Formats: sequence, C-alpha cells, structure tokens
Amino acid sequence: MLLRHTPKEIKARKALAINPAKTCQPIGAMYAGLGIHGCLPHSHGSQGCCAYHRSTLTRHYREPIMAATSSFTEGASVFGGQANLLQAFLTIFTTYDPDIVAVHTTCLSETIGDDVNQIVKKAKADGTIPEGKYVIHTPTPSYVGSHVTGFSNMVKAMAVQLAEKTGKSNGKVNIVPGFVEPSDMVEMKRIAGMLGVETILFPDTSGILNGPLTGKFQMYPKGGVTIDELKRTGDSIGSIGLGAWASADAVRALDTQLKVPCQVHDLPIGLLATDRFVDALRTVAGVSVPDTVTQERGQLLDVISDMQPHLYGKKVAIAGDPDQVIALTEFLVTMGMKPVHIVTGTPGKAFTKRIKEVTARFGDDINVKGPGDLFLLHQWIKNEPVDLLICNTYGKYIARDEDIPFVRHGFPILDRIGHSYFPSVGYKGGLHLLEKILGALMDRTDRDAPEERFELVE
Amino acid sequence: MLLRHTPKEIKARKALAINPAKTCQPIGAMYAGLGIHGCLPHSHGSQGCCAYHRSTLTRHYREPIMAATSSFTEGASVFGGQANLLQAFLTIFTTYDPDIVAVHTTCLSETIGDDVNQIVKKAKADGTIPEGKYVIHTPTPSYVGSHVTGFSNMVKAMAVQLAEKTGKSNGKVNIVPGFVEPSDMVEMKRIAGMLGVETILFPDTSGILNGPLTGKFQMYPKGGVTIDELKRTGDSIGSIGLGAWASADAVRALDTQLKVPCQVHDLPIGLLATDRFVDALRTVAGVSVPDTVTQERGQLLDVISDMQPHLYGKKVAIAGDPDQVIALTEFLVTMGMKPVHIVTGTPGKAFTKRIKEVTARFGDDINVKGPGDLFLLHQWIKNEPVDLLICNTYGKYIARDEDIPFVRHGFPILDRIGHSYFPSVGYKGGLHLLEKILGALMDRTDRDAPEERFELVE
Amino acid sequence: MTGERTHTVNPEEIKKEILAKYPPKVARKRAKQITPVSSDEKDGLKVGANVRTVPGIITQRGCCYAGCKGVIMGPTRDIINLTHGPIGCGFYSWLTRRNQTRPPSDDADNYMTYCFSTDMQDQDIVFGGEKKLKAAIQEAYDIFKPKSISIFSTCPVGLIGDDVHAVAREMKEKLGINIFGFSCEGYKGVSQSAGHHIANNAIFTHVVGLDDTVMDAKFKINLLGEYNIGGDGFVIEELLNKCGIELVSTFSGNSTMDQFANCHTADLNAVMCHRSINYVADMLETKYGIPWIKVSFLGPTSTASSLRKIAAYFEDQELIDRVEAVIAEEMAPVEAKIKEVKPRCEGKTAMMFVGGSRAHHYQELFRDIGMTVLSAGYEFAHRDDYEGRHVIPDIKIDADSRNIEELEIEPDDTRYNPRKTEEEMKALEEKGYPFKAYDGMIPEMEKGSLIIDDISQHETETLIAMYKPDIFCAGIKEKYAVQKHGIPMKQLHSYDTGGPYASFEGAINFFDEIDRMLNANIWQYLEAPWQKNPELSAKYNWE
Amino acid sequence: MTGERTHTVNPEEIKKEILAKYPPKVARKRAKQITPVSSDEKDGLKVGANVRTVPGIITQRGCCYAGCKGVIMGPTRDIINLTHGPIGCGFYSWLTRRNQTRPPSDDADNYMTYCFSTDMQDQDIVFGGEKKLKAAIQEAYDIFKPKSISIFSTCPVGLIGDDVHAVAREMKEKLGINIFGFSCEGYKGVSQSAGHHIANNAIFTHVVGLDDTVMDAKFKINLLGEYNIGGDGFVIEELLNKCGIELVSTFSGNSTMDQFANCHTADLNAVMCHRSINYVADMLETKYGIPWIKVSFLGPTSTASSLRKIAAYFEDQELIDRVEAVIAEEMAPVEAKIKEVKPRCEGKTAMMFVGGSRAHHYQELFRDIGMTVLSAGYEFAHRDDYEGRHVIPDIKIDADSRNIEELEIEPDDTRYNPRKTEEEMKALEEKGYPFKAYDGMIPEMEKGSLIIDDISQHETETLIAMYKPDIFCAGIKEKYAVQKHGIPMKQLHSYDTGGPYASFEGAINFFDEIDRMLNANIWQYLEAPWQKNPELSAKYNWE
Repeated sequence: MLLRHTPKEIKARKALAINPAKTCQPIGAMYAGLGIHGCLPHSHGSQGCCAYHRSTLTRHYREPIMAATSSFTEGASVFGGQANLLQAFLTIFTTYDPDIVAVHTTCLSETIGDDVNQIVKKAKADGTIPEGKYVIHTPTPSYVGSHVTGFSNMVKAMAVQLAEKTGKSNGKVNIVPGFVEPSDMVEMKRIAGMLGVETILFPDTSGILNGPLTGKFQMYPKGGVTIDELKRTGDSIGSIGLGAWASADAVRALDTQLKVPCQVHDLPIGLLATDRFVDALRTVAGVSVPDTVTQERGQLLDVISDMQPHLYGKKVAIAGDPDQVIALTEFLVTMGMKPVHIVTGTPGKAFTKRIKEVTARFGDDINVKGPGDLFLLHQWIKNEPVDLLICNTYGKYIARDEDIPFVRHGFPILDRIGHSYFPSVGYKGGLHLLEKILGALMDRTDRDAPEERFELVE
Repeated sequence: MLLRHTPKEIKARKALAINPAKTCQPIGAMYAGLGIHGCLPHSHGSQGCCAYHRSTLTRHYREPIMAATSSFTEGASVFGGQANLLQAFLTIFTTYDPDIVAVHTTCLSETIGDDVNQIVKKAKADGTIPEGKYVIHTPTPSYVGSHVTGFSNMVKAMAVQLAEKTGKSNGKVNIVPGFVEPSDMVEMKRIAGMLGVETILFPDTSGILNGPLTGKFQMYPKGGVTIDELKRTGDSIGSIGLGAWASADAVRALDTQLKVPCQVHDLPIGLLATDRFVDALRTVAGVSVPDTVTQERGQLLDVISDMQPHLYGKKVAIAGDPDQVIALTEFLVTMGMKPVHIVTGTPGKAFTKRIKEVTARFGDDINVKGPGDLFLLHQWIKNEPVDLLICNTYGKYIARDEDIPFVRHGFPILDRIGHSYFPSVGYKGGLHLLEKILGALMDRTDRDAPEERFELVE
Repeated sequence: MTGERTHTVNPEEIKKEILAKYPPKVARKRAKQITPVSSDEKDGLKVGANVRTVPGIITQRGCCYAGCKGVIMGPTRDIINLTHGPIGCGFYSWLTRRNQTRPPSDDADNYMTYCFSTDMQDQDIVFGGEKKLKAAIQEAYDIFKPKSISIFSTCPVGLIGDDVHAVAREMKEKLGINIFGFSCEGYKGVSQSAGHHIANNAIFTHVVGLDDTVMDAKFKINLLGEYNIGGDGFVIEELLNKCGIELVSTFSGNSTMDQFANCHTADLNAVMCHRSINYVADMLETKYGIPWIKVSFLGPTSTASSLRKIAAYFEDQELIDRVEAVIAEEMAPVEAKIKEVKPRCEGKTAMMFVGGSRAHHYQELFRDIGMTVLSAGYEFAHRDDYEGRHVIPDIKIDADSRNIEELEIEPDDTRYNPRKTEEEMKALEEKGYPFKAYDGMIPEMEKGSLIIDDISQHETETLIAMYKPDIFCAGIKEKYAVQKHGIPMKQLHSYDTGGPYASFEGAINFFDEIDRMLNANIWQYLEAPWQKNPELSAKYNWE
Repeated sequence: MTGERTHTVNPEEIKKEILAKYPPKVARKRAKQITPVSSDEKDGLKVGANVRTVPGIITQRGCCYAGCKGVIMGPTRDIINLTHGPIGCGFYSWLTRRNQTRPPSDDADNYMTYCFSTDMQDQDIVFGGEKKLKAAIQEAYDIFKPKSISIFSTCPVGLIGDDVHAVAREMKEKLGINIFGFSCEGYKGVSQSAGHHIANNAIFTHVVGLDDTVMDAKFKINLLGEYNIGGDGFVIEELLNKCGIELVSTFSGNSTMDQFANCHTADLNAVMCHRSINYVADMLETKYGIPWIKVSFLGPTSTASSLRKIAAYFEDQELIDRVEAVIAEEMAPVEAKIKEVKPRCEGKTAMMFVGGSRAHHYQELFRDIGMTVLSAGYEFAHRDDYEGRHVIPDIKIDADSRNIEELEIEPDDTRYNPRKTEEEMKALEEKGYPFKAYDGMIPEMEKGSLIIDDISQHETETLIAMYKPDIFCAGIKEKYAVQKHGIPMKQLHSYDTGGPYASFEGAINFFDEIDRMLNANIWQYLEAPWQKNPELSAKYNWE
C-alpha cells in the first residue's frame, strides 16, 4: 500500500495537517500575475518559495513559468527586504523588461513586516521602476488562507491598483474567472462572445499557460489581460465574479471603490452553475441568449440523460478548492450521483453551508470538511467506500490503494495532460468532465465484469 | 478469455470473414443522408436492413435515427420492389413530410435489379413525390465495398443529383468531410471559419446526430446541409474531398460534371494531415492563415513534444476505416509511436500503399492488410504484442484478452460517449486524441508500476 | 397529480388522431391493428397482427434473419453460426443482444464473441456463393474444429439460388460434424417472427433428439423462449434449482447444442415467450409426448404462480412444499422493495411496445408499484399473443405466412412417451390446470387503454403527445426519440445495460430501475433559466 | 554538420553578451561566476560560487529548507518528517523528487507518500508556534507510533523565535522516541547547499552512532550523496552486491534511520555527490576513523573505476577479481548500446546546469556517445565542486556561510577505529589512491566551453541563442523555456520520468533516452506549411 499508515479509525486532529488539500498563498498570486500580458510575477521572500511555485506551476502547465524573487538571505530577514526588492526592480526592468511586475509577499517578508507599498512608492519615485512601467502588489502571507486566497488577493490588487473610472461606460462586463485553467478562461470568453457580450476577463492566463511550440521562446507570450484593459475595468457596466473564494473580493472592491456593480456566482461548472453564469451575463448585459448556447446546454443535458444508468446513485469523494468543489458537487448531484465525502483545504465557513445546500437532497448523509485534508478524506473513504474519486494528482495514491476509479481535477495535476486545453466550465466543459467521469466508471465496469457481463453496448 | 478460440497461429483464409472491420454499404448511405437538413433516409429493401442500420447508428450516436424502409416481402423480392417504393413515397410524404428523401438500395433490391432511377422518375411524374420535394438515390449493394463505399455513393448522389451551375461563383469552397463524426464536421467548419473561408460542407450531421435535449422531439432537427446549399455546390470555387475512400467520388463528380475543381486530401487527423487541410483551404480560397490557427497548431506540437517520453517507440495496433486509419497512422508516426499492425475492412489497394508511405521510416517492419478483419489483427497482436490498440468498440474484446491499453476510435463506438462532441480532426482534435492516448498509456503505467515507481509527476 | 391522465384521454380519439395523418389506404390497414380498450368488457376485442408493414411507415420491426439468427440461434454458444451473405447481416447481429453466456469452464466452447460471415462479394452474387460457403465452412473447421456449424441465409442467397442445405449436407458428410442451414432470408414473412419459426423447425429437425441420455434428476424440464437477456435465464435457473427443479435445456439463453440434442428427455416444457418458441413446444409434445405450459418469471406474482404450476404438474408434495418455502423466502425482500419504491412511483403511467411477449409480461411489474399501463403492443406478435390461443383456429393464413414451412410432426416410433396419461392430463385440467394455454395481452389491458400492433414512429409520437406517459418502454430505435420529449425510455428488448429482471431477484432490480428513471432529477432541468424567465433586468448582489 | 558550432563561438564573447544586459553592478557580480574555458590550459581557472543570487535575476536556486528537507531527509522512509511552518513548504516538497523507496516488506514503515505539516496560521505567527508544534508531534505519535520524528523549520519559525530543538527535546523525553529538529529556515545560506550542511549536522548529531551492531559482511561501505532518483541507488546497490560489497547505509536514497544509526560500522565511505554530503564523510572519518573516497556511478568508465577503487581499498584479491569479472560482464551490453546509438548522436552538443555534482558527472555519458558539452555549471555548488578540493583552504567564508554551523568533531572515545593505519593509508596514496580527493568539474571542460555558476534565465537564453545546443540539461523550471526553442531538454534533477541512469544498466537507459530526444521527429515540424511556403496559388489535383 502506498499510504500504508493511514488507519480506518479517525482521531481528531487540531495541530497536524497530513496530506494537505491546499497550498500557500504566494503560488496563487503568482498564477494570477501570469494572467496579465507582459507581466513578471515577483516573489518578495526567500528564493525557495519562488522556486517551489515555479516548479509546481511548470509541472501543472508544462509551460515556462517566469517569475523573479527577492532572494532574501539571513541578513535581509533581519534588516528587512527593501534593498532586495529595489535591487530586484532594477534587475528585472533592465534585464527582463516586463510591462508590469506583480509583487506578492511570503510568510518571510510578512513576518518581518516589510512595507511593500512604501518600497514600491520609493522605487517609482526614484525611477527604479521606469516611467510607463507598472508594479502592483499584494500581501500574501502563507499562514493565512491558501493558494486560492493568494489568487484572490492578487486579482483584487489588479482591480484596485489599476482600475480607473472615466465616467464613460465601455459597455463591457468584467469577468473574474476564478482560480481556473486557461482553457476555462477561453471558454468563458467564448460563451460571452456567443451572447454578444463584450468582456474584460482578468486574470487571463490563456495564451500564456497553454502556449504553442513555435521554435521560439517568448518571455511574455501573446495572451493575458492587458494593462489597458485592467484600467478600463472601472468603466465596465458590471462585474461578474466567479467563485466566492477566488473572485468575490476583486469585484466587490470595484463595486465599493468605483461603483461598478457586481454579482458573485459559483464557478460555472456543470449544468446549473453554467445556467446561472449565462443568465447573469444575459441580465447584466441585457442581451438575449442565442440558440447556439441553448443548443450546447441541451447537448449536455442530453448526454446526462442518456448516461443515467451509469451515473445514478454512484458515490463520489471530492477534494479540491472550495469554488471548484462546490460547483462540482452541484454538478454531480444534478447528474444523479451522490457526493459522500467532500473536503477542501482552504478555510472559509461558507463552504460547508453551500455544500449542504447543493446536497440538500441527501440530508445529513454527507461528510464535508473545510478546511480538511486528504488524509481525512482517505479515512472517510475507508469507512464508506466510493465509486469515484475526484481530486488533484495527489488523489492517485488513495485511488490506487483503495482501487477507486479516479478523475483528476483541480490543482495541481502533475501526471496527465488536458486540463490546459479542455475546459471544465460551461456546457462544453461539463461534457468533457462527464466524458472523463463516465470513462473512469465504465472502464472499471469493463475491468471487473465477469465475461458474461462484459458488454458491447453500454 | 472472451475470444478464447483465436489461435496464435495464422492460417490463410479466403472465404471466411471473422470479426469484421467493416459493415455494409447501406448504413453509410443512411448516415450520409442524415446529414441533409429535412431529409428522411430510405432503405429500399427488407425492413431488417433498416432496423439494423437504425439500431447501430442509434447506439453509436445515442440520438434518434429516423429512416424508412420499403419493407420487402417475399412477393416483392420476386416481382420487384416498385410498388413498395411508390407506397413508401406516399406514406413518407403524407405522414412524415420530409423535404427530401435519400434512397439507398440493399443487396436485395440490387440482386433483383430494381431500377430505382426509373421508379423515382415515375413517382415524380405521377405526383407521388410532391412538387417541391426531392428524392435522391444511389445504389448501395451490400456485397460491394463497405459502409464507407455506401457513404461515398450517397454523397456523390447529393452532388450529382442536386448540384447546379449558374455560372456565377458563390465564392465558397465545398468540403466533403468524409465518414466522420458530427463533431469533426463542426471542427472543419470552425477551422474554415477561422481562415475566413466560406464553405458548403456536405453531408453535415452536426446538429442532427449530436442534438440537444430540449423536451421536444424534432423529426428534422436544425442542422445539416440544406438542399439549397447542395444545389449551389456547382457554383463553388473548388471542392476539397477529405479521405479518398469516402469523399473523392463526390468532389471528382462535381469536377467532371460541373467543372468545380477539386482536391482530395487525407482526413485532417493529426498534425500533418491538418496542416495539409489548412494549407489546401488557404490556397484554394486564396486567404492567409491567421495566427489563431497557427497557435492551435503550436499547442498540439507543444503537447506532443512535452509528452515524448510516454509516446516514443510505443507499438500500436489499429483497425478502422481506411481514411481514418491512414490519417491516424501518420499521426502516430509523427508523434514518435510505431504502428505495427494495421487493418481496414474496406477494400481498396491504395490502402497498403498509403500506409507504407506514412510508415516509411519503419521499412517493412509493419503488418498491414486491407481488407482484413479483427481476427487477423488479434492474431498479429498475439504474435507481436503492442502497447496500445486503437479500434472501434469491438476492439475491447481483444484489449481485455490481451491486456492492452485501448483507445476507442472509429465506427461504431457503442460503449462510450464523446465521439459526437469532441472532434478528432484538426489540431484540437489531435489534442483530444492525444489526451486519450496518453490517458490510456499512463493509466497502464500507473497500474503496473511497482510502488516505488508509482510517480506523482509524469 | 399523475395517473389521472388515463381517464382524461379517450382511446378512440387517439386512434382517430393517429389515422388522420395516414394516406387513406394506410389508415384503413392500420385501423385493424389499433384496438382501443373502451370498456371493461374485453371479449371480442381483436388486434390485427402478423401482417405486412406498410412501406415507408417507420416500423420497429426487423427481418426473418434477425429472428432466426439474432434471437433464436444467437444465444447458443458452442456452435459456429455462419452468416452466408454480405457482411452487414453478420455484423449487426454480432454481440448486440445482451444474451449472456457462461460456459462451464475456461476451455469450454464459446463462440458468442465471434462473428462469422462469408462476406459475399459481387462475383459471388453473379456466379453463385456455394463455393465460397463451402470454403468458409472448411476454413472454420480447420481453424476451430467446432462440433457444429449452422448456416444462415441472407436476402441474396435465396434470390441467386444458393442451396445452403445441400452445401450443409455435403460438408456434414465431409467433415463429420453436425452442419445444417436455415432458409431465413430477410424478406421472408413480415417480421422476425418468421425467423423464429424457421429456426425452431431446423433445430427440431437437425438437433433435437440426437442424444437420448437421461439426466439424473427427479424434476426436469425445458425452459422455452427464455433468451437470458441481461442474465434473466441465470436467475430463473438458480430459482428453479433452489426448488429442486433441473433444466435439461433452455431455448435458447446460455444454451448448447448438446442441450438441444437432449431436450426431448425432459418431462415438461415451460414456455416463457410463447411467440418465439411455441412451435418447438408443440412439436416436442407431438413427437415425444412432453406436455407444455405457459409460464412467466417476470413479476413476483407470475414467478410464484409459474413455480407452483410446475410443482403442481409433478404432483409431488415435497416439491410443492419446497416451492412454497422458496416463494415465501424470496417474496419478502420483493415486498420490502415494493414498499420502498411504490410511494415514488404510484399513479405514474407507462407504455410498452416491444417483442412478442414482453409488452404483456412486464405489465405486472408496473402494476406492482402502482403504475398504470396506458398503451401496449407487440412488434412481431400474432393475434394469439393478444387474444389468446383460442383464436388460433380463426387466424387467416396469408401469403406471407404460408411461405414459412410448417413441419409435419408424428409421434416418434420409439421415443414417444406421454409424460402423463390422457386421464392424468384431464384430471389436472379439470382442476383448472392450464396445459397449452395462453390468454394473451388483452386481459391485462385496462379500460381507456390502447393496443397497437407494429407501432410506427408517427403513432408513437401521437401517443406521447396525447397520453403524456411517465415512462415508455420499447427498443433502441425508439429510445432517444422518446427521451427527447423528456420522458425516460426503458429498453425492454435488451434492458439498456440493466437486468436481470426475471425471477424475484430481477423484480427488485426492475423496481429500482423504474424508480431511478422516474425520479432522476435530470428531467427537471429541461428548461433553461432564460426560457423560464425571459425578462432582462440585472439584479446585482454580493452573494 | 553539428559539433562544429563549438569552435565557431568564442566563450569570452558570450560572456560579454550576457553581461551587457545586466545593470553594471549585477554584471560585475555575475562576471565572477562566469568562466570561459578559452584554452586547453585550465590551471588557475576560478568559478565564483556559493554566493548570493542577485534579487530579480530569475535563478534556478531553491532554499535551505529545500536542501535539508527535500534533498537530504526526504528520502528517508521510516521517519515522520514534520514541516513546522505554513503549508506550502511541506506541500511543495511532497513526493516531487522521484527518490524511490522500497521497504523490505508490506508492513515496514514508509512515510514517503505522506506530507506532515503544522500548517501554521496567523495566530501561530503572532503568539508563537511551539504549542502547535508540540500538539502536532503528539498527534503524529498517537496516530502513527513512528520510531522517529524530525522537525523542519521554515522561514517564520526562526523569525518568531520558536525553539524547535527545545520542543524536540521535550517531546523526545515525553514520548520516548527519537525526535530532533533542523534550523533550516529558507532564508539561510544562499541556496539549498546550506540545508545540506544543516541536515548533515543534525543527522550526525542525533542519529549516527546510535546502533553499534556490526553487519556480517566482509566488505561493507556507506554510499554517500546518492538519493535514488529514478532508482539510481537501486541499481548501484545491485551492482555492489553483485561484486560482494554490502551497503551499511545510503545517504540518503531508500534510507532508514536504522541505517544512519549504524553507518559508523562501515569500513569505507564512497561519496557520490560530494557537495551535499562531504560533511558527513569528513565527520565519520574524524569521529569513527572511516576513510572516504569520491566515486561516481554515472557513466560506464566512472562506474568501473569506482568499483575498482572500492576493491583496491579493501586490498582483497578475490574482491578485485570479482569486480573485474562484473565489469567485463556489464560493460559488454553498454558497449553494444554505444555502438548502436553513437552514429545518431555523434557530433551533437549539450549543455547542463544543475545541482552540485551532476553537471559534472553526466559529461562522461555524453562523451561516450560522441557528444560535446558546450557549457555547464552548478546550481548550488561551492568553488571546490568546480576547482577541486584543493581550493577549500582558499575559499573565503562570507556572512551567509558563516551562519551555518560547523560542528566540532572529535574522535569518539570508545568507537574511534581507524580502518586503515596511517601507514596503510599512505601506502595506498603513494600508489595513487585518492582518499578524500575530488578534482571538480573544470578538468572535464573543453576549450571553447563556458562555465556558469547559478545560471539565470537571461543567461540560459543567451547561451541557447549563441551556442544553439542540440540538447540542454537542467531542472523543471527551465524545461519548457528551453523546449520552446525546439531544443529537447532533459531534467537531470528528477530525470523527467526516466532513470535509473547510474551503473552500467543506467548508462544504457541514458543513451537510449538521449538518442530518443535528439532524434524524435517532432522537432522537424516546428514550421507550418504556410510558414515555409507562403505563396497563395491553389494546385488542384485528383490525388
């Protein structure tokens, strides 16, 4: 057994995290920063943080992840990181020439209390940040929240630190897509496009983290939301934040500070959440939903109805980020499946409440914990086995030990491709998810079928 | 063992087909007919043919397949089927009100020598075919060729029997997509759209065989090439036939009869065949290829290069339709894989030649047979095992017996979803195929890995 | 809320509505096959059946070959079933029926997963296919050394005059194994039914009686007309065995040629699907003296009563007691399941159009969970399957039926052995024991329902539009057209991916399945929010 | 065609080109770490190393924690490695290094697949994390009953003043198992290297020497600095065993605490990665009298010579003979593979920037198949890893290094036992036997090549643009930036998904891998047809 020390008996833990279902803020902030065109994310802390985040993002996307670090030494940790950050700006703008640097902090710089805002001001004032170049920044202490929090913080920083209000509407809708894949961002834009809604989607890692092989490395690939677009988010007719954890803060800040009205919705994963997303776009922009969208909806519905015998009543364990897990759970319930063990690593009390809402038809018959970890999830599974596990790559250890069909979803996925290219949001994304879920379940049926029940037609 | 009687030792067979890799013409003609908007395919023969074809197409598409039959009895078989066909026209146009009926024959009506052309003329003359309604027809004797031949024949009938030449160019390019999925047809149109090329794609089963669930059954769903469009194919600037087996006859007929110049290309599956398709579109229409297309190409290339360790040198067995298998084989070779056993059930001498071309780097070290059957393929595999099998659903019996990773591709796929919704043509289709291939290979690696080699990062 | 609908729709009106859309001659023809059940008095109701389908009408029906090869011979595992014809016929009948097969060992014969065909080409049509057929048999023999090969004729075979029977005789002699053919060309008869008859005849002629070994068992019967779809046959056999009853053969789920050869040694024939196999039952009685009874193992009541019928036949108290004990034991979980499921299904409505017996047999299962069958009909039945066997003498033999050979069977010279004396039979019958009896579907149909034989796509649509049923049962070709309406559709040919549904165990599966289908939440999402609520004002909110 | 390039590019020019793009101060700093090899005479070449990375420069380097927890302690399977800090550090070092572990039985301890962390929250930062750390240790003990727990400090731990060592002592006493801590905060030192040193110190202090049991084997050694990436350690151990040499311990691939506790009973330390583990080798010699030698099992020549070196140490003819026999046997397939692969690889060029020894060790493997290394450098080495151990006395201890504790080791009172007398050592040395010797990378580098320490992204780009290498070796962070150029990139930290590459067997794997990477046809398709041939005339054709 790969996880041979995991006992069935569950003992309460208060201090020890085992096999976490989250990681720390800065990586989320780095990911968000990569979604601005011409941006170099910068990690203000020990160089190991930056190395770890770049490595993990690289393994997940199989794409270059460029980011710089303040390379703290013991001295800097004692005397403060201002000199490091100023040197970093100088090096970066001289050598790598980004349009914008997105600075996030780490537990180190937060613990010693570096005032990044102050340092950036100084750097602007003294020309270390050249004219026409931008620096945005956000505190992302690793000991608060999770990678989702870090993402949220950096997205909020984009809005707050760049958005301007001219008073003249640009007729666009801001979409904050949440901590999702580049493919998901493309799909959100495609859906909005089908509705004829012009959008500013930020951050936008498409074109950057699913880039082509062309024989040429580009430090700043095509793609990403532009600084100019970010500035104009203040003139949009409204904002839609997708995912309360990852996107609410940014759209609310625009609402509060620049009076851009906002809505916060679940990530549009699955039939109903996509319905709400489309409906929100429609009502915010005052457009009609074209038949092409309704057609895609109907296709998803069609496949779900066709495949009911394989879906209905199947028990599922899920772990992942709260916005993802909430929408996924609702999708599974919509399809007739029964999510029985649900964990997120990211804190936030609303999680349990929302999960209880979307699983209401099952009453109290659901294990849910946020924040929880994969060790707990595994123990739950040992106590009540499931037909399917949906989790990031780390779930594979549980899946193999317990011999459970496994669908990879979430962050990070280190051992398969596809997530960068095929969305899970929208109706098409739902179909793709469904294809994977059915594939996992039906492969298992085929594997375990006695010969007389090995079926040609399923 | 599911196929327990299949011996390793190969004995030559001349008369006995075992586990065929093809089926008969009429089903291909029926499928093609469904790709015209408002069309009811009609099977001129025994009602069992129609039932079988509808069942198989239904199981593959999980969609309603509407088609009528002449319901031959013994009497009709002796005295000829004219009365049946005339009655059928009457019933059909009265009760089901299609815009067009696409008649194909069967071995029965062919053997007795029914002159469908003559019957249709008569029915037109006497008003059994109402004014403004159309009937096209093609001979599809089951004892010649395969389902691909039947498809080709019906597509040719569409062109020949409906196309007109006004002398005024419509600026469009005809695309005959080959015997592919609705999703593939959508993708071909999307690619042409990205290039800004206006097309008439026929037949077009998208919207018809991947339809939505809406709470209402539509006998003639939205979608399909219209009769009007088919008429105008004669005014197009050129035709591109994709797949020599399924599409060449139609585009050549348009060339010969109406002087619409044509090109015939491989199905655009995989990097290089898609390159040729895009390049053909570009040169025929005289347009530039936009960056968006080059970007998609680069994405496919990128993933192939990233995943080389999992692909390179892997041995593959493939069975399917000749146009599909040729393009697939080339794709596998492009990716560094080694297709070692290749079978199609459809006759045609060019098959072996083309396969030898695309596998040239492996010299004579390849088993290829057309027409061959799955029994032979299985025997080859027993003699030289492979790392992957690509085949329609019937391949699952071989895959389970021989414990080979299995990717479903081709017709029919009766036990999984996805083929109707996710293309395998184009660069995106290549990515989707690749996702499936890698999934199959890597799942196997994970399954068989000793614990110390069970990898988080692959 | 539900169930009320039944009474708001008049079946006569529906019939009218249906016929209105046909050309007059077609309407007249169809009228005879559409029978409203307008009152509780059902005597004299007739249902036209086993007649030609009007060309162009979009029927459910298949062909003679499908009935012969697909239905009857397909499930037999130890024979090479060789299709003589173009590739399609063999291809489409390859593994598509879900009849399960479980050989006794890993090296026992099992050709179920194989498709054998002569794959006729145009030159075979022109010059005749007998040579190729012979060569194919030889190749099959060389590779597989099977104990038996059968040949199925497809449409062109009869037309070009290939004599498959002569070829069979020749190759049988040459190879020394049992080889025989079926003249089951697709155009014969009006539906699969012709193929059943042809299959029955050939099996009876070429196989039955070849092995006189008598099984060492006290109560041994044949189960006829059970094809082991989704494992039905397995659970029925288990149930019988539990009662102490042994199967000599099953026609033809999970069957072997050896069982057929030996089946004349059984003491009773229990017939499930009357339509497809009653010929064999009759012939076995005439030739060997084995009585037959109609049974059904679909639905707990039928299952119990069928077991009791078999036990009563043997007139053995020990067996009768054992059967009662088994019924008591098995019924408990079924009743518990009904209790669980019924509240969610009660009052809902169903329709079923399928086969030649299932559209009848399954009605009990729906009734058990409080559901009403609004309309039903068969795909390839004869009038007796609707009206009961008493109608047989009245059935007019038309040209299509006349062409299907009726074997002349005589009592076997040496082996005719009436299992019961005439007196014993009479005594049982007087106690109400129903030998050779089948009342058909009509008695099951409630007032307000509609019987439709050989239903068409147009009729299906009209029924759905007017009756608005909660569930529809038919075959794969109808499935998705029905489901597009948002109405779940259950395949009662192949059971979708489900089953077994026979026996007590199967009933539980079926109740669960219907419960799932009626109550899956997916059907509530047919409308998108913008369809439900098309106004266009945005409400901004923070949560 | 290839290989020629080497001589067309002047390393001095490249250096100039690189430096031109830096701010002047940065350029001055980097200049010291970039060393062109401009002539065949390499004496006196210096490579600045183990110095701070300039902020903002996009370095390959990680942190002290990564070196301590990730590299050294990570591979040890029977200890709970508990990260005290926010969740990220533990998360990123969870199963990401491909160091393989094979416990002797299914129930033997193996915590490799687990990530343990105190997941510090803001209140822990404010109020101190010791309480939580203690509780976490208690919980770990309660659930797992491990034989040992170690604690890794992350950045905030040192800053807020948590005394992990005090906690360790307290809990060790309370629970009666071995518990100890590492002050390996991420900001310490200038790279992972600091962490190696800290890990070495703690293991030596808290574990080595705890078990005096002597293994019953004639030739027993420790293998130091081998982390079993991709199974390298497995094949090396197999090879040694084949020769009759037993491993008492490996630092730290596939290792256990018990092995560490017992390692002082070995008779020789063979050091693979000099950089990461030479501290332990030195300390074991000082305290227990075990000599050490530098070995490498990467490349067949090195592997053979390392085996011979070990055999020579034991001065046992039987062993020497056996080693020669093994080498002869193992070398044959390697030579065959070289013969197969070399024609396809010869003349191609490589670069490697990685680790603290691999950028040196792997050069032999490339050379064996006719390839040239154009440029190389380490990520976290010290000057001795470039220039050889003779330079150690000259290395200036800067502030960053000074903070890393240097243990004062004395010979053990009772257990100090020189394995060889001074005379024996001297005798061997006079025969050229190289105790404690390491010449570093420089001798490997050819004229025209360029050595770069702590390479940056900008420098990588410049190298690629100017040298146009055929293959590039580095780590995951560099992989795809390199491959975007159409140049295959081999990870030499984690081997991508490959390995083992050590020993004779591994060499064959490596040659195959490089052959594949250089010759995969995918690289020839970078250009689309419309890019190659942009004119716009259609050619119509029928085939």
